[in-house]
Amino acid sequence: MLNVKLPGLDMKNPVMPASGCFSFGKEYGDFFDLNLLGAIAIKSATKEARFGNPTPRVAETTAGMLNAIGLQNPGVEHILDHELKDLEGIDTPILANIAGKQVDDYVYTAEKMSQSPRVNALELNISCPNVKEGGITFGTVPEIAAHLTEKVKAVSDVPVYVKLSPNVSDIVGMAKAVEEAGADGLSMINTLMGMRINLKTQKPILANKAGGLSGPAIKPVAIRMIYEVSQNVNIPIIGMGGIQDADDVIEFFLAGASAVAVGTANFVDPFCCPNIIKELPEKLKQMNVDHIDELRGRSWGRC
Amino acid sequence: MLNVKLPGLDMKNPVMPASGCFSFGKEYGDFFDLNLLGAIAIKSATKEARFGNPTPRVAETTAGMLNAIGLQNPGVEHILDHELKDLEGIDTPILANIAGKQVDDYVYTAEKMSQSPRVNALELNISCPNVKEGGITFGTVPEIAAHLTEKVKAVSDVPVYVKLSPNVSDIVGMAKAVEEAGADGLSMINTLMGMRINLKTQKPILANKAGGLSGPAIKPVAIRMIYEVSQNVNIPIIGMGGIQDADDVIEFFLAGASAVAVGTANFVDPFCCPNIIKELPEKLKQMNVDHIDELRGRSWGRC
Amino acid sequence: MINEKMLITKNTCIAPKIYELTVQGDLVDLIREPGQFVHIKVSDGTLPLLRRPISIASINRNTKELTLIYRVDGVGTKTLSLRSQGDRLEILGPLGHGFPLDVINQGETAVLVGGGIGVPPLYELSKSLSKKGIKVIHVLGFRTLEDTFYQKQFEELGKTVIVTDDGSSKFKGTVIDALQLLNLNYQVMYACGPTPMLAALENGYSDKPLYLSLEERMGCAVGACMACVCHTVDEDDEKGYRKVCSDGPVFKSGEVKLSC
Amino acid sequence: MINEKMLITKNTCIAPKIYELTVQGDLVDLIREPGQFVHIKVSDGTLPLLRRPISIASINRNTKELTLIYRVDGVGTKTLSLRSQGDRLEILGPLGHGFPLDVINQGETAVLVGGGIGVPPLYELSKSLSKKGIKVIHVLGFRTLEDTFYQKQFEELGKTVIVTDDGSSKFKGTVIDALQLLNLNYQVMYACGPTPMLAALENGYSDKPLYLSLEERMGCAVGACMACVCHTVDEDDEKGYRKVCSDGPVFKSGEVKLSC
Ligand SMILES: Cc1cc2nc3c(=O)[nH]c(=O)nc-3n(C[C@H](O)[C@H](O)[C@H](O)COP(=O)(O)OP(=O)(O)OC[C@H]3O[C@@H](n4cnc5c(N)ncnc54)[C@H](O)[C@@H]3O)c2cc1C
Ligand SMILES: Cc1cc2nc3c(=O)[nH]c(=O)nc-3n(C[C@H](O)[C@H](O)[C@H](O)COP(=O)(O)OP(=O)(O)OC[C@H]3O[C@@H](n4cnc5c(N)ncnc54)[C@H](O)[C@@H]3O)c2cc1C
Ligand SMILES: Cc1cc2nc3c(=O)[nH]c(=O)nc-3n(C[C@H](O)[C@H](O)[C@H](O)COP(=O)(O)O)c2cc1C
Ligand SMILES: Cc1cc2nc3c(=O)[nH]c(=O)nc-3n(C[C@H](O)[C@H](O)[C@H](O)COP(=O)(O)O)c2cc1C
Ligand code: FES
Ligand code: FES
Repeated sequence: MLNVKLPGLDMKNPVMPASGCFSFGKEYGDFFDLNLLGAIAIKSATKEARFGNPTPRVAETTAGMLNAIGLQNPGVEHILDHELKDLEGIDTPILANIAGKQVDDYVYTAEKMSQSPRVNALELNISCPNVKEGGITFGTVPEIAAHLTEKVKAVSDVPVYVKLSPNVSDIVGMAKAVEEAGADGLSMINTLMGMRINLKTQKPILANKAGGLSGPAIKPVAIRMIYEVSQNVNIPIIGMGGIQDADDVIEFFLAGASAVAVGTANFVDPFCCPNIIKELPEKLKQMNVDHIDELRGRSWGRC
Repeated sequence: MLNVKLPGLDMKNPVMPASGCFSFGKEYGDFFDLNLLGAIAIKSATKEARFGNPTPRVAETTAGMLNAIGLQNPGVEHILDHELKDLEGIDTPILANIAGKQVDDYVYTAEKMSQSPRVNALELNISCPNVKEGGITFGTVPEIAAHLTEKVKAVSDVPVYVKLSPNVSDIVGMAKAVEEAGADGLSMINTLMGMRINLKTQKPILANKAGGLSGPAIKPVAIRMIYEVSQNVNIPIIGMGGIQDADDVIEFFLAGASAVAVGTANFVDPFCCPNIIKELPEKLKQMNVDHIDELRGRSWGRC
Repeated sequence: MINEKMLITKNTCIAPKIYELTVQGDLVDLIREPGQFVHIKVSDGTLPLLRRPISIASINRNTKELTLIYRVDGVGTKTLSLRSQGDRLEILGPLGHGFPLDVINQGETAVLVGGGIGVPPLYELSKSLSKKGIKVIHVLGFRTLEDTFYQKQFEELGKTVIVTDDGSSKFKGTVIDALQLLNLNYQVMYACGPTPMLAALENGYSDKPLYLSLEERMGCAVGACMACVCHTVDEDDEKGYRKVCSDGPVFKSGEVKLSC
Repeated sequence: MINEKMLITKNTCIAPKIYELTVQGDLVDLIREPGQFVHIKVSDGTLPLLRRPISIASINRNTKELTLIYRVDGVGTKTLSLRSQGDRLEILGPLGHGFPLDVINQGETAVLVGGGIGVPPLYELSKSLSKKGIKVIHVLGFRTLEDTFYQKQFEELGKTVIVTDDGSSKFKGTVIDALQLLNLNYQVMYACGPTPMLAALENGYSDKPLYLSLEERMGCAVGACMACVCHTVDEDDEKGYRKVCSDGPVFKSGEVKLSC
């Protein structure tokens, strides 16, 4: 009753850890069997290795957290040769998140990554707010996002999901633009831009000053955007933003998501993903639902 | 050590209740002396009386709330003749918030309102997300916001603050556009668009479906936007979004605000505003600050 | 109307998911009418953010106590159920306008109709009416017999008919079914319960004075945020709306439109 | 590394704002080295959202207890301080790599340098070294004499010099000042405390083996989120960085750049 099939991702259940919150799986693999997961979205890969931003890189907010990791990763080649190799024993589909500064970076990384037998789909991070050059623009101008999507689609051997930024006036316009450009699916939402100031030092807590807000605080924004977008596109949505339990997953499905990703909650409880997966069947039974897919978009009708 | 002077608003202290969360003052006047407040931002006024949206109009989220009141108000004439009359015994400055569907509505309301001796400044609500016609567009397109600001400035006898929507890609561009158009100050932020779905009914909780997210959940977004905008404009900012206590007020000043407004927290604690005002002097002393103005923008420097 | 840290003197489960909470403080002195409510900050921390509105079920002016009866539903009432005797609870009240007592005279008969968690405020109402020498008849609907509460307390005050959806009490059906069967002779009817029940009463029993207690999602609970409004039936009404929190929660039938 | 609901057997204030917390459970069996830490969910509710990293100050394998010493600073440690004996606390651990014991031999001397809330992990370290027959000297810095804790416990294990900013102990100044004055003869130095203190040690005492325990804001605390990284000193290092949570928190001096 939990298996879902999305382009490139044949999932036992609709729950995956979100990119950047699960590294390449090894760490949480010490806690539970990664085969339990519906899929794994791995940390953003870039053309070259990146160290990312100075620390502090995280700060807490009321019911949320800010991060400005800055896309730290060992570069696509290293990921292909090492991190993905480590995942070979596991049959959970991999959604490989890629990022870049310029279109060419994305294209380079996407091409390489999509050729790996271990990668089932790509997730274009056009929305990471923590990279100064380019990062933010790709995610806020529909034409640029569409152009990037086209270029990446042209070189990718696997389906391409575009991960949308919530920091826009018109999320539906954005979604339609990348759909038209050939996206096979959407991931939403990435983090909202936020900041906290330390009253003692009187400076922003994050060395990078601003960072991305995630966690339960942003869930209503995610639900609203997924509700709007899912009624205006014909490609599936991987929903995320503040998911902590099985009820949240159901709320995302009702809003229109076809699968979900869990980010910040992994830090609160390392067993969060398997726990949610375990709780879902009982919840569905209580709702008289045979398969979680039936819930998708049920909130759309007239009140 | 708390008095601040903003265009039109000569305030004993920098704390005012936010528009829509305090009606026209009468209700909370039963709890405390309204003369304690730095100013009062009254509920959005429109040309005609409005009933607003169907109920339910509010929903709770983690550390936040959604509202879709829909600008219910008795219309500008009634407000001038009754609600503002009731405030005549109080010497606290009034920031009169106005909204509309079209430029003409705003201009009509602004002109009337600004002529009242009881009104010290106008606050243009160009960002209320709950009005279908117009409301949202004014707040997301810089040219339209600038045009509206100009028109209102032309008829207003008092300074005009423009209340910005956070649901935009480029808040600085928005702020600069309305500054150039003559705005005397900015209010930020209004609510983020959000939604919650009731798992039992499987429908959005709000009858209006989407609503505006306020409360502590959005504070990091407000701080980030104020931090960015305050460094790029030369007009003062009334900061708001999730303020609950004196520490929050200080965080807003450090980010660059010149005064603050408290919305949702009034519902949590009806004495919230006077309590904050009472606590501020002690906090400033602990920080070795003689006047709260000294804190404004202190977070801007290099880390 | 004050905001007081009231002392919890009791907080116990009296039926499945139903709790009886008694708190003590000066707020009790200010209560004017049965049917008023309070707005409770259920935790000392930030979450849940908003307060919860709960009707006053009974008061004891001597001990300065008031009793609330609530059903555990979401996070707020769940949190409330975990608070212990001896704790203090921040309570704003008394709020709103309750059931009018001066619309009925000594010796006359009042029918009190309650559904589920709408039953509690009727208890203080019944006590007040009884004290005035008014005969009270209670028609109270619950899901099952197991879900009923305060049956004895109501029986002590007057005839009490318990109606259950599943027929586990003597009457099976809705309170509306029961009222039809009973065909009572009365002067004033008071009701509190789910909106469909109130609507049905309005339909069938508006020939005599009928007072309804409404529920609506609230922000401030003091009339400042406009969260809880409903339209007036009279389209020429000057305002055209009423606030459930400050104009209500009790309205005379025909004053406002029920939204359901 | 497990996530366990551990039983609080003690949680008391031992100096202004300083608490000693003892918890019991199977997690204790997994602790390998002094200097490891745990990641604590300080409340059962949603807030505060993130866990708090706290060093293990001492362990008792017989009673399956571990002790943490923490300073009440923000909302998380405040919340923690309000938890009571008998409560259960969700704790993830043991985490990270601690102080190496095999870098020093029986009969040799170790200097343990601690500053403020960096002192706690040195206690288990000192116990372990002592057990191995290593002579321990403690140089511990606090703001004032009133702020010191565990002085007796350290004195029982070896020479203990308490340094205070205000001179309310015998030594006035910083631990660095004290080390200069004391001019100790030793083989290995271990330190935990504020970054400026660690940097000063690195500057002056890198001629002999020096191990530093670092602090960094954390997300996951298990190596998955990249919140807590620092650069390696060696620019040719393959990765170029280390994670404080999983590669550290203890590093050999010269391995990573201290950010301050
Ligand atoms: C005037 C008035 C009197 C009431 N008296 C009682 C009473 O005596 N006993 C009792 O058990 N219940 C009573 N209720 C209903 C009670 O307020 C809700 O059951 C309660 O707020 C639900 O909170 P929760 O945290 O359990 O649910 P959640 O779903 O977590 O609540 C989320 C938000 O929705 C609001 N909400 C949810 N359900 C309702 C509802 N039915 N009515 C109003 N707001 C709601 C909450 O207040 C909160 O803001 C009364 C409501 C009103 C308006
Ligand atoms: C490996 C390690 C071991 C530690 N051991 C101890 C110990 O034994 N005793 C002790 O008192 N403290 C220790 N600390 C510091 C302790 O984690 C912080 O004091 C605590 O997290 C502050 O939380 P708060 O809720 O009081 O402050 P808040 O300011 O409310 O915390 C907000 C956020 O910032 C983080 N944060 C704030 N200050 C620090 C800090 N100094 N280091 C890391 N994160 C911080 C919090 O974890 C939280 O995520 C250790 C830190 C680390 C990294
Ligand atoms: C520490 C951290 C690192 C993240 N890194 C990435 C990343 O590298 N690429 C990406 O697309 N999203 C990244 N995200 C965003 C998440 O994948 C997710 O979209 C967001 O956090 C919202 O989900 P949540 O509220 O469940 O965390 C990161 C989030 C966090 C908290
Ligand atoms: C119930 C409610 C009604 C509001 N009505 C208005 C309004 O009429 N006009 C307006 O400009 N802002 C309105 N707002 C927005 C607030 O003024 C404020 O900008 C926002 O709530 C953020 O502040 P807070 O987090 O302190 O509530 C309303 C907010 C709430 C919660
Ligand atoms: S709840 Fe705010 S006006 Fe009624
Ligand atoms: S805290 Fe997540 S990698 Fe160290």
